[in-house]
Amino acid sequence: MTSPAEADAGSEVVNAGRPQPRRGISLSDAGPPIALVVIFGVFAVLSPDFRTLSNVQNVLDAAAVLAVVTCGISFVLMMGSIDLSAPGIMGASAIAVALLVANNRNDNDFGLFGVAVAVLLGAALGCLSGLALVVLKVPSFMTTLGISAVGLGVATLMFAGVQPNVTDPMLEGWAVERFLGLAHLTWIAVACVLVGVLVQRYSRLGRYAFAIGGAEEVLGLSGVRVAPYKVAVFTMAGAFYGLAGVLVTSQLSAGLVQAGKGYDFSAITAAVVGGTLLTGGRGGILHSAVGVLLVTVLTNGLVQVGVSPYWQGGVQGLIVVAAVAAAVLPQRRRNQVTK
Amino acid sequence: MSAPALTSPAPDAVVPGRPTVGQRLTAFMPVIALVVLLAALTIADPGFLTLSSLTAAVRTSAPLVVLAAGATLVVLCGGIDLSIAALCSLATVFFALWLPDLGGITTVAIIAATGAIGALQGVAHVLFRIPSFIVTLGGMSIFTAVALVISDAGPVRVVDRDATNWLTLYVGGVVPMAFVVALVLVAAVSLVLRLTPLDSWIRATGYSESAARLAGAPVDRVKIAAFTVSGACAGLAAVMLVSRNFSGSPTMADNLLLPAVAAIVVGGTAITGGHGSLWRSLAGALVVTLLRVGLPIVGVPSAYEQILYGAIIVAAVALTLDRSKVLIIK
Amino acid sequence: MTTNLQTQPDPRVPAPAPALEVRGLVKHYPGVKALDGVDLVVRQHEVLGLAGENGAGKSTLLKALVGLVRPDGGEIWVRGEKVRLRSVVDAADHGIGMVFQEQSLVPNLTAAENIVLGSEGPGVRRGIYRWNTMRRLAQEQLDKIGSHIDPLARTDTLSFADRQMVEIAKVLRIEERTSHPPVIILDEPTSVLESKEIETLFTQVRRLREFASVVFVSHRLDEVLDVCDRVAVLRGGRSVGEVPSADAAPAELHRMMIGSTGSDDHYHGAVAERPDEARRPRLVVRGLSGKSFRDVDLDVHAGEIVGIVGVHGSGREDVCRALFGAEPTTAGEVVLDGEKLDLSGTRAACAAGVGYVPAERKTEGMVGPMSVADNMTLTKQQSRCTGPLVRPRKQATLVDRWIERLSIRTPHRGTAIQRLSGGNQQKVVLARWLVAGDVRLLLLDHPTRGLDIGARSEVYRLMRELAGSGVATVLLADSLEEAIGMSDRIIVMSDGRATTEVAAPPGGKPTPLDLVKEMV
Amino acid sequence: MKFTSRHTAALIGVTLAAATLTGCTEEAGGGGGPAAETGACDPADVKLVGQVRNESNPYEAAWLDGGDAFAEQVGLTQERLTYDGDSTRQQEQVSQLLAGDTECLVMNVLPNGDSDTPPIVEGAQEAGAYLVTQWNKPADLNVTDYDTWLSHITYDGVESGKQIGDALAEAIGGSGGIVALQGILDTGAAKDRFAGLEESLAANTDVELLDDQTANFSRAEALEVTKTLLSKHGEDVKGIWAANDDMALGALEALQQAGRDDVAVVGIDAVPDALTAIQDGTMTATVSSDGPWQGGIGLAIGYCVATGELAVEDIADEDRAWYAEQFLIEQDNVADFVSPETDESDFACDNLFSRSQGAMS
Repeated sequence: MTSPAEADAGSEVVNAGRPQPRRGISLSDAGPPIALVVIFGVFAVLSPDFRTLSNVQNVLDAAAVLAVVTCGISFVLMMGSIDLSAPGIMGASAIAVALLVANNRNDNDFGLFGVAVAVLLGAALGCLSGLALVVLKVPSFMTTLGISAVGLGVATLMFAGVQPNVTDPMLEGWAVERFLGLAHLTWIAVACVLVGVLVQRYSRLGRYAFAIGGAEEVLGLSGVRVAPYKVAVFTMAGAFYGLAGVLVTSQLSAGLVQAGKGYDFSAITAAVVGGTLLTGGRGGILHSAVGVLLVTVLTNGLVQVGVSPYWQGGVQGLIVVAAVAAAVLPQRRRNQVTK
Repeated sequence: MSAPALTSPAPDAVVPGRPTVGQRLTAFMPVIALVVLLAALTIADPGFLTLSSLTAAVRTSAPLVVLAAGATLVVLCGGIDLSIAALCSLATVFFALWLPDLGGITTVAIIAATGAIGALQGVAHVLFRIPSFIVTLGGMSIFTAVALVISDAGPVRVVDRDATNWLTLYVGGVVPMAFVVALVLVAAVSLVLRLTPLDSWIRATGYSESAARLAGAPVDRVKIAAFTVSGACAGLAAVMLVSRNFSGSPTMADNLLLPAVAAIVVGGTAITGGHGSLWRSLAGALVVTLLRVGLPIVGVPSAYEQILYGAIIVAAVALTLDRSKVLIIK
Repeated sequence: MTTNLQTQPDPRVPAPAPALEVRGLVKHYPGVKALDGVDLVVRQHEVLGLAGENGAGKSTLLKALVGLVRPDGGEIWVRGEKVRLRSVVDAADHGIGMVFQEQSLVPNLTAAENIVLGSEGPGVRRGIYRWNTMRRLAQEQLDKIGSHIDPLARTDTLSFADRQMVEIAKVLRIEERTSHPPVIILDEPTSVLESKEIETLFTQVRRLREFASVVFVSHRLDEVLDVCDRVAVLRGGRSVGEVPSADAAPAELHRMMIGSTGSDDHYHGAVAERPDEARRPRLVVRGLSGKSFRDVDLDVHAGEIVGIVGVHGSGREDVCRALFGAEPTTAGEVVLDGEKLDLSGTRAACAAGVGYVPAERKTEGMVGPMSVADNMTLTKQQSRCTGPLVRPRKQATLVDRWIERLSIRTPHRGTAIQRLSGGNQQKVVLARWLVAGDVRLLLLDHPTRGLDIGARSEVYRLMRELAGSGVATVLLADSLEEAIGMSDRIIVMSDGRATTEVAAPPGGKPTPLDLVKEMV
Repeated sequence: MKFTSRHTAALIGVTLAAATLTGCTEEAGGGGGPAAETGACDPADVKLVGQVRNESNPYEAAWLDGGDAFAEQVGLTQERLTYDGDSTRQQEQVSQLLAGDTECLVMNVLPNGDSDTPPIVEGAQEAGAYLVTQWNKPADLNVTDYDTWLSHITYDGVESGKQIGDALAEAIGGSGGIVALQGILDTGAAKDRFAGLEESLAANTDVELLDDQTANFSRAEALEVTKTLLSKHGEDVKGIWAANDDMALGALEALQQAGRDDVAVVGIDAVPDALTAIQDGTMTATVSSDGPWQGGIGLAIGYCVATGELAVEDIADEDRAWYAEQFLIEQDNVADFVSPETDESDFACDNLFSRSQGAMS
């Protein structure tokens, strides 16, 4: 069992994952949305450029890829594991999709099928890290770090020195064509978030991921074999990264090995800022989506108000710490466990 | 944490309290992994196993050993320090900037300063109860920003090399001084831990923070101390890097973060805290260094090098992790 | 006096196959024979009590029955059919389910999910949850045991007793897997329940008998006799006999368990000298207030044991933790031996000579993977140090002395404490406060939770001894009987206030009923 | 855990003993010591090493391929090293490399940043390996102070930054707002190029620099930054100055996504995609830098010295640190650069410095 301290902390949160009348909204749930509104408000006051409609569209478009990555990572974090494989998997799938749809390197023109293969490649790599976790019993921190390196290696192999440029009109269109003012990419990301929410609330996989984060050993005692679900969660996360790699390729019209650079830590940051605990068992896709918006608004707003590029990273780090502190401080108790 | 199915039963009969052969083997796994890797590299390229080549490898590993050793303390307490690399980069800049004014005491000043910065993170962690992952993630970006600003985003040359020259010496003609310093650091910290109550406080904190607190262990102070040492180690690593590169740069050590964490885990220290030691991280850092420099030097092409690196590092952890101490692998 | 199970004639039922039968079960662990040929028969529709001291092999036997432990020899028969149980699922398929001593619920899932966990059946189709079906399934189970919990409430928002109900509801799900009446094993279900909750539980257990067989394990022999039809006793990995509960007395059972004559009246085994009432109290608490308690006044004299009783939510646990600096206070003053006690943290309390034994031994009381020696000296580091340096010799001598003095059964002082039995673990936790010999106030939060009678008696003896040496003790007892038996005075708390004080001198003990009246 | 203390104690003991007994020396374990100034290596014994950041970028991959081509020309193979844009790792690789057999070692190195050059140079000097560096070097580090550091080749970043700045000014009609995408702030190339832009701005007073942000030479980052800058400055943006082509290409994507086709974009490096974009008219200008040639020339210089065909002292001082020839590529001359060719004669020992535009200033 979890210690009472943790259980108490959890009990203050009414989880959203079921059709039950909510018993009031707790602070830790409301914190990130409030922070989002506050930060948005601050930037809107500081910069007239920020509060334009086109910039809001821009923020949403910019959040698309991160949102897809965060969807994947949230399930892993919910289990209490961690996933650093996004850069490698995104790189591999980005190059793969660029080589499979119409491009300048070969005569392939598989269209959507190519996209599917790239997503499957991501899923396969994710599956590998899951398998290494449950079979070799290596902590996910290391398996995903290893898989990230493997993914980058595979991507470099496929890259073979010549940039694959995408000429496929469908894939290029995703980034350019708009629907209701937002790029198709953004709608794809919205769809991913919706799928994520549905998986989290209504699928056994999602609920078990949540349960594994809550009390893994109990599942075993209840006759549930945990390992397949862990592998499945990593596979699903891999698929999300694969899709994110495709989206980056669509945005850049080119397959880049570095397509996923930095997305590992930004996705974790987004998820954590949104209220997902690294110890697992708390948070969810909607939390993470709010976190993604928070991070994106910050990045965009700092440029808009003209903060020096040198300082931007620092200010962002400071605000993330402050946001988490603001969410955590009211719950601070004696003898609380913080890792 | 423990559930009925997972705790071993409580046999009342007296079994010997000494570790079994298997346990001893697990304890030496990091070293075994190191030897195996070295053998494999030698088979791939017989020229790799020369004195000068090994000397270069251990010299290379020194900053990584120091970084990993410091962060190991934080990991033992159950936390994680993601800021070590950025702090180390910042320290290289500080070093280059301060050297003209401070001269010989710059090294001490740097270690003190980074120790203080580490302590600050520790205080933020225990005082505000922010997870260490977040505090140090924030620290990482803040240190990078500060380093960029004060260095004007460029490298700062170190003209006076006397201050760092001692680190480039060789003890007995073969052992690089930097590595000796790293060894002494690991040995000294290990000794201090063994000889004082710190060891049981740290492990108690890592295994079960609430139990440690209710037993009156100074959990908060231990954690702050761990972060302080981690920061100070980042400073020492920075001095080593400067002695090697003759300059400070705001991004110099940034890429050492993941290798350092990998070194800790490859050494067999549990990332969840409690179980592990500094000497394990030393072995882990050597394994990681051999992988980083060895693979390309024996002629593995860059794409395959990454794939191999990923595979070997997972295999190494699979080998070294003492699963009897960690019930649930996350 | 040992009675053979097989030859015991059944007075009531002619002889349908027993629901569950164990023949000559053997299980070895390195260096110890945990089960040495255990025989056991569970008849259909009966509640069988299982009694035995810690280490008698109870938990190994139960684990073998649910497939968590693979026996080295012997047979398990279910309804006249020999079976091999490889996993919890296997056991469930044969209709055997267990409510674990430490609750096995996922705290962040709903009660409904926990109830159907692992056997969702129609609640999940093709991996997709059907919440309404699931709620209905869970409701059916809860109705069976007459519980009124909202199936969609998050488990960690429920009270402990409610969670126990959820556990039972969950175990009853195994009915779905088998057409026969199930066998339900309850391992120490009452150890953390308050008396009212225990009463509810017993009502449910008696209802269970109508459609299931129950194996009931408890350290509280009175309970066992109260709720069970028969009681089987284990000792040293063997079955030593069984008695119909109607004819048995706790003392007889106890004698069977420990293998010699003993007395049930262990509370009063050794009464300490009366504390000197005239002296100034050692601990003076005035107007202590916190999140869940208000204006608590409390005096404890040196050598006195003061019990605090109260129902769940009375705030007594928080008062106890507040005195140790582990729970914030908003007002009030605490004076220990004339000096103001610093309540800012646990360190200060330790330094002032306050000791605390938490209720959650496994997560808060001890550091499982660390050795007995390190656990014992964790708090009073000075006891093993010279200056700032640890002296392994000094530690070894000290620890060995206390291992002997408290007769802690451990292979070695370097053994990880998690490998010890519960009673021995608790003794190590207690010893932690004693090694330095400077403890003045001991706060004991359910110190005997989950311990068997033998271990309990030893803890009681130790408490008496400490009180005798002048330590002031605050006791949150496991049961009212324990509070009454052990305390010199009893404070009743309700709704965060100390409402009544009842004197409990030897010979003038109040009855549980007197206290219950005050508690509600 | 018991034996840990014994272990540490043993370690300390051994180290202290070693330290006190032998004292400290400055000798490295191996290394060849200062090598002969002019080698007399058998051409077959020469070991060629090319080191760049990574093979996942077309320019640097082409560089290594150029090195392979040269190696083949002289009947050798090139060892391809990459360090993933990680300064520390570059140093580690170099020092490991120099710990091996360095007698006839020729290295053609792309230092990750200015600050990475001095240790590489000193290491090579100490081990006696022949070294040619490219792109990054601190201004006050003189090649002529060293024996085995044969040459440093770079392109004049100030000049290229200025050239494309001028081309951009012209493309937007001499007046209007532009934004600049800077490279990795910690590199000389990024700073020089930006300095060039500033020179150009000083000359074209009607062009206004609305904003400058770093996109770290990365296509993906440039995309995001440009999007943000476009929404910030809107129609005021008439041109985008990027410190390399990758960022220019990222900016082009952002413009396409924003539906803007009235913005001129310039970059540097002449990567194939940029040349295509210039051919299509979506990009205005870039400046050539010739990866395959760079990959070959560095090895060629080293090879010639190692085999004794060229003596270090015979290399003129102005050829020890020099700017290589570069061209402004616009739509009218882009066809000439689409398939860069390196001629074997470029690497002949008497023709090594033919592309020099003069000594580095």
